[in-house]
Amino acid sequence: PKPAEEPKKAPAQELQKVTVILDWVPNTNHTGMYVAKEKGYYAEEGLEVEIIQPTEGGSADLIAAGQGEFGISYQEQVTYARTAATPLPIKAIAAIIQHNTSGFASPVNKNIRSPKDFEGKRYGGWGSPMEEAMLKALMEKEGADFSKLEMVNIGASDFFTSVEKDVDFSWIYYGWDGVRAELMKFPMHFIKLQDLDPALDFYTPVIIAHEDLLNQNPELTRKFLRATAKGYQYAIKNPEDAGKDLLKNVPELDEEMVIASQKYLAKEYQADAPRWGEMKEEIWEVYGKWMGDRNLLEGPFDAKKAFTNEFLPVE
Amino acid sequence: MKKVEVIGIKKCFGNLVTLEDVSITLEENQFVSILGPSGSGKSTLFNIIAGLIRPDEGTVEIEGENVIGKTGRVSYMHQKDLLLPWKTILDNVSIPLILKGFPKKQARWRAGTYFELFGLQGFEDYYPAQLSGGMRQRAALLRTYMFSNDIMLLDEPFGGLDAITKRNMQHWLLRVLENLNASILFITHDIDEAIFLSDKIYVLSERPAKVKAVFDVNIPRPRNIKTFTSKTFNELKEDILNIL
Amino acid sequence: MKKVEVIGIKKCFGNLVTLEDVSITLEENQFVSILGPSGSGKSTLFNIIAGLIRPDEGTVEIEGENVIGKTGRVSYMHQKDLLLPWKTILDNVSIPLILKGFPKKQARWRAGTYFELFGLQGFEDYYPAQLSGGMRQRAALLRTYMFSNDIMLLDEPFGGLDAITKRNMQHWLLRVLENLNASILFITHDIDEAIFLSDKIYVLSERPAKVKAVFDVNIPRPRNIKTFTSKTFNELKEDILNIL
Amino acid sequence: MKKLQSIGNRLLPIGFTSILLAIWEGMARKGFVQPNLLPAPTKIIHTLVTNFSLMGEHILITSFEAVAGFLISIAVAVVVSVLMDMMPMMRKTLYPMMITSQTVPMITLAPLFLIWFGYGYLPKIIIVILVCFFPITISLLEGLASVDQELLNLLRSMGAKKYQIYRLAKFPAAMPGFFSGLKIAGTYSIMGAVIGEWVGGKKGLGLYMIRVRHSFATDKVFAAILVITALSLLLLGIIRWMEIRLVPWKKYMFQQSEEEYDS
Amino acid sequence: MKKLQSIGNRLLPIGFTSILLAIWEGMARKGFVQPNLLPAPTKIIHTLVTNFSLMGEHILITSFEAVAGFLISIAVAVVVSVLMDMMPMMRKTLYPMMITSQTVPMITLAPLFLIWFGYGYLPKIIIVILVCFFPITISLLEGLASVDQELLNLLRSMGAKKYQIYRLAKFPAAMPGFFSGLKIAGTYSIMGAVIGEWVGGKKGLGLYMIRVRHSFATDKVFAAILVITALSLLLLGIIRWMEIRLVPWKKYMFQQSEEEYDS
Ligand SMILES: Nc1ncnc2c1ncn2[C@@H]1O[C@H](COP(=O)(O)OP(=O)(O)OP(=O)(O)O)[C@@H](O)[C@H]1O
Ligand SMILES: Nc1ncnc2c1ncn2[C@@H]1O[C@H](COP(=O)(O)OP(=O)(O)OP(=O)(O)O)[C@@H](O)[C@H]1O
Ligand SMILES: [Mg+2]
Ligand SMILES: [Mg+2]
Repeated sequence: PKPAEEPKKAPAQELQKVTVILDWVPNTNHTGMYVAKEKGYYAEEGLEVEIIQPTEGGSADLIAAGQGEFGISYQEQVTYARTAATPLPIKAIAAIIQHNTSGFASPVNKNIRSPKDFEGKRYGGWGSPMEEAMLKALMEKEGADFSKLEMVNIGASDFFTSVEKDVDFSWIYYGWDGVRAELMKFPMHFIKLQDLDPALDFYTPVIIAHEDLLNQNPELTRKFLRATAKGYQYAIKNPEDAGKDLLKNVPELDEEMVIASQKYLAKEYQADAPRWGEMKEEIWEVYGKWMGDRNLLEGPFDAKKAFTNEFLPVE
Repeated sequence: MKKVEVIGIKKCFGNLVTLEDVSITLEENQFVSILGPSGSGKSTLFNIIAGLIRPDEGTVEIEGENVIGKTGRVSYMHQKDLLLPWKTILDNVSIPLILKGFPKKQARWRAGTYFELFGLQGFEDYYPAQLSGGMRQRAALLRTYMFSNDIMLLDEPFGGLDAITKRNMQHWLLRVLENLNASILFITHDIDEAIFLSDKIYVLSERPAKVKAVFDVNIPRPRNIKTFTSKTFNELKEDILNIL
Repeated sequence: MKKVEVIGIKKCFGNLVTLEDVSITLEENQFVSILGPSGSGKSTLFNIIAGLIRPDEGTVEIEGENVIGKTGRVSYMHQKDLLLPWKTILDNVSIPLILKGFPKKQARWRAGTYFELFGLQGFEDYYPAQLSGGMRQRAALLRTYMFSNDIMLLDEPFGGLDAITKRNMQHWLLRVLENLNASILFITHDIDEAIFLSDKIYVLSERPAKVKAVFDVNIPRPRNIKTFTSKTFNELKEDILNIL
Repeated sequence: MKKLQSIGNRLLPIGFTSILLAIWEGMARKGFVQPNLLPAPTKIIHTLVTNFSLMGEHILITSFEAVAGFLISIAVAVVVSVLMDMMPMMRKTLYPMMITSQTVPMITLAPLFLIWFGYGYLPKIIIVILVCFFPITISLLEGLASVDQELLNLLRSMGAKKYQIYRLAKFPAAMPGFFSGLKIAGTYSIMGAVIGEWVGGKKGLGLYMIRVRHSFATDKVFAAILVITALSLLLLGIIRWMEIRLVPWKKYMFQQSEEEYDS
Repeated sequence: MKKLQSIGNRLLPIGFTSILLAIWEGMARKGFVQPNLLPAPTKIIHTLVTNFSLMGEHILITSFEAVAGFLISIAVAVVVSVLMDMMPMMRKTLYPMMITSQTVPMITLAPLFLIWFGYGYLPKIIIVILVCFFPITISLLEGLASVDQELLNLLRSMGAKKYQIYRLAKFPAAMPGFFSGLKIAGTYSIMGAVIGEWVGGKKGLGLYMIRVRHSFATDKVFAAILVITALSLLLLGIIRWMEIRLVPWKKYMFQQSEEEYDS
């Protein structure tokens, strides 16, 4: 579907079809959208939203190819995409979670409390060049020897499985794996990224859209974000009920986990921001520079063009 | 009129010269036998006439038309039975009729009527692997007969048959020929058989095969069991044995 | 001493009774032929003696030992040539020697010395598909000969051969036998051949096959080309033709 | 006698499998394997039963994709291999392309598939076709070429047209090979659909598995695997049943056929 | 004459492929396909050349895994199929298990593989084996069973022992089937190793692809695919070469063989 080119004068009763491509499996990061769908917020805006679970590796190239109107991505991915040899014309339009809740987790018995302890350990990652730079930077900052860290790719395995064998620590979202560990009473050390370096408090995940769509059909984007924001607001206030809306759409998920995660994320979605979804240029700037400094980017990065708050609803 | 005219055929396989300047003529309604040592190239000659192999030299004409490399003009019974292992005997034998466009049921019915004559009654639904060697050969002969072209090439059709069955088939073949208007080229190793059935006998030499001798068989038809003891028969037999 | 003793064999394929109460005896150093209509069950009988098929009733004893279902005791030349398509003629013929434990080179050398005798010289490195029907049969016979067991079952070994080659092979076989101390069971459709070679001839009836008659051939050995014209020969031939 | 033996024949594999399952169950119960890695068989069955209604729709969709892809593969394979068999030029042109198409790891093309064919059934069916088409075509091609040249000559000399030669000789001769290709393809087809769903979409066992894995519900992952295996075996059973129907002469030609059909 | 024709025969597929590539190149240059989805062929080649040294180690590792897995598969397949051919009980027990093992989508078992076999070469080789073993075994099994029963009887009657029957008759008769199985397996082997690397590890083309994809370097992804394809075709070429050596009688038995060997 390419409704970007479709006439805007669609009659009120006829809903406009909109496709949202997730970054990965539907989870509590996406709850706001499922709430908006279930509670009819999208319908009120004249939208019929279809949520698609994509292949591993995110939605940036799919959105760039016009396969859907909106996608879920990460600040890091947007930065890569916009600086690739052939840049992808995508832009972040809302931050789903205000602060970076990700970090390095390890079983307690590995005794990993700071990047200094990474020395001589094995890290299980997913194969992004950024991981290497990140670990290198963190370890060097604390005077540890990066060459003594072994990095392996754990592909589709999750944290709990991979630490069973040779892996010592890995990079997780606290809102999902961390909550899981709490539920399992799994003794775990967690090093939150934002605590290590303010530059690493980047936005993850974010909602993205194609630049053409933003230019040609700003109204659609506004409508979509208005309903989505309403959904997240609801999720912030009623975590349990919001979790049920997610489960209604994705019954395969574990209910206990979803509710627990929802309760954790209720504080995190908006956090200290004036409104849900708002992003600061400074964060884009700083992290972009951080990546650039480490030779991760092929081209120059313009933070101003990578994101926008202009489509977010004004209170 | 000349049905089949083979002129100056030469055929080599690699360095092996198999046929060297072989010429043979089959007139309309004639029965012509070919005798020759094993491995001399008789089957190869048939393959050339049937259009399955191209000779290195020479021409083959059927009713005046050059047929080198052209198939479908003659009924050909191979030395190997070449029955399709995945079809029952009845279905195997019906193939020529089906290829001629008969509906399957009718083809099977028509072919079925000959089973008794060929001593195959009761074996219609057997697969070739379930038959004895002689029975397979009879089935292959029946299949060739069902193709019923006016020119037939028969490569040792009675090779694996016992004396009685063979005698019966020979007599039947003679009778059939009287009504059928067919011209037949016939390979055999049995001199009696060749004389009994033929109007003319070609004797091939050892490899590389040439026509060593041609005998006209001047025994009047219809022939019968007495033919075997006739004087002409025995004289001819002696002549041929001497040549061989 | 009795080399092979077949007693009261019965064999059915489904509802088809093929052999019914067949008994046959082969003494040491004897040559015994079996004549019978096509499809009567001669090959089946050989399969039973060779241990490849189990009879429904009856026993087979070789030198007094029950050999039903036991293979490897006799040399067996099948009616089909059964040459391995993936081996050259020389390699095919060497198989029995290799199975006996000869080193490959020696096996090939030994087998190779017989190629001239069998009229196969020059074809050592051909694949079976490249040979004529008669040549394949000779190769199969040579292979059986290489197995050189004291008991041989030969199923129409000279079926596809021309008169001359056949005659040569027959004479050769006789000569070989004199030196070889072999006992032979022999299936043929050629009455002359049966008389010329045998000490005893069994005639089987139509399916279901029983032993219809047994003839002792009292022609002194060594036999030669004159044997064919001897009185005893022709009388015996007449008798057999009458029975058939 | 025959029947009894055949029952005996069945007992062994069943017994063997049972023993393996029992060992697994025992290990799981004693805690040698962690339930979040490899749940006990009984647990998997239990999960399967309780979750079956939830899985129902996913199962239907995956089966549909697999069967559709499989059937299309057969049709395409038959056409392509006949063309390749008839025309050497075709063979020379298509063969390298076919092989090349198989060497590309499909997962790497996933985004392209999404973009070209959308999020619906199409990309999944295409992946099933890509997976199944190759073994069927290769086996069929080999089978078509395996007919005795003299047999073909005979038919040709009887004036058989090309299509008749195929019907009478080449197809029947190719049947055993064709079916062994079908068995390979059939085995892979459900898996192909599942991998296809990995590419993205809304429903199907592949998505189901990713989701339940994300909630760390290993028992549900294994229940889905169980379903996939059962579906594949069902498909194979059908193929086998058809083989017995369509290749009745096999048992007269080759050894061991009887036993194999029993199993 | 023969030679000339054979050159002509080669021209067609090359020509056809060239045309396809030219169309692709043209489309890419005109901007019909986005370079981040499907880069132009020349771009891919260029990337391949400039990045080759970087890819070298990955290529070696993937090739090693694939070839090791492939060779082990052959060994295992030969042993297993002979056992299954000799012992009906074996067949009845192993056949269902073999099939079952194939129906399980490997990616879903990835975590288990990692835990059982670590992050080294082993899990990749095992995945290659799982991928290759099945087609080889199935084809070999079918081939071993396809020998004329009478031929076996003949050998048996000459006192051939089991192993001699296999050497003289069963193996040669199974060769054509075996090689068609090898071709299928060979085609999949490199891909199997790549998928294995996807599952986890440190080096190899699979990881290389994941990494470059993360930085949206589609041209590098395609360069890697090109390498995978080239490696697979190389392996297939070797298999084919061996087939001509090991099955010399094929061309006397079957039609078309001559042409096929030309190609
Ligand atoms: N495809 C082939 N390749 C090589 N040589 C061949 C081929 N076909 C036949 N020959 C050779 O040609 C010669 C004649 O063979 P052919 O089958 O015509 O003999 P024949 O006279 O029919 O013998 P028979 O009476 O034994 O059937 C033989 O020496 C054979 O080896
Ligand atoms: N596997 C089988 N299944 C069913 N019937 C069979 C099988 N093998 C042989 N027969 C039948 O048994 C009978 C005898 O066959 P056999 O081959 O023994 O005959 P034969 O005397 O050798 O004939 P020929 O002289 O033609 O070779 C035939 O009617 C045949 O159809
Ligand atoms: Mg011949
Ligand atoms: Mg017989």
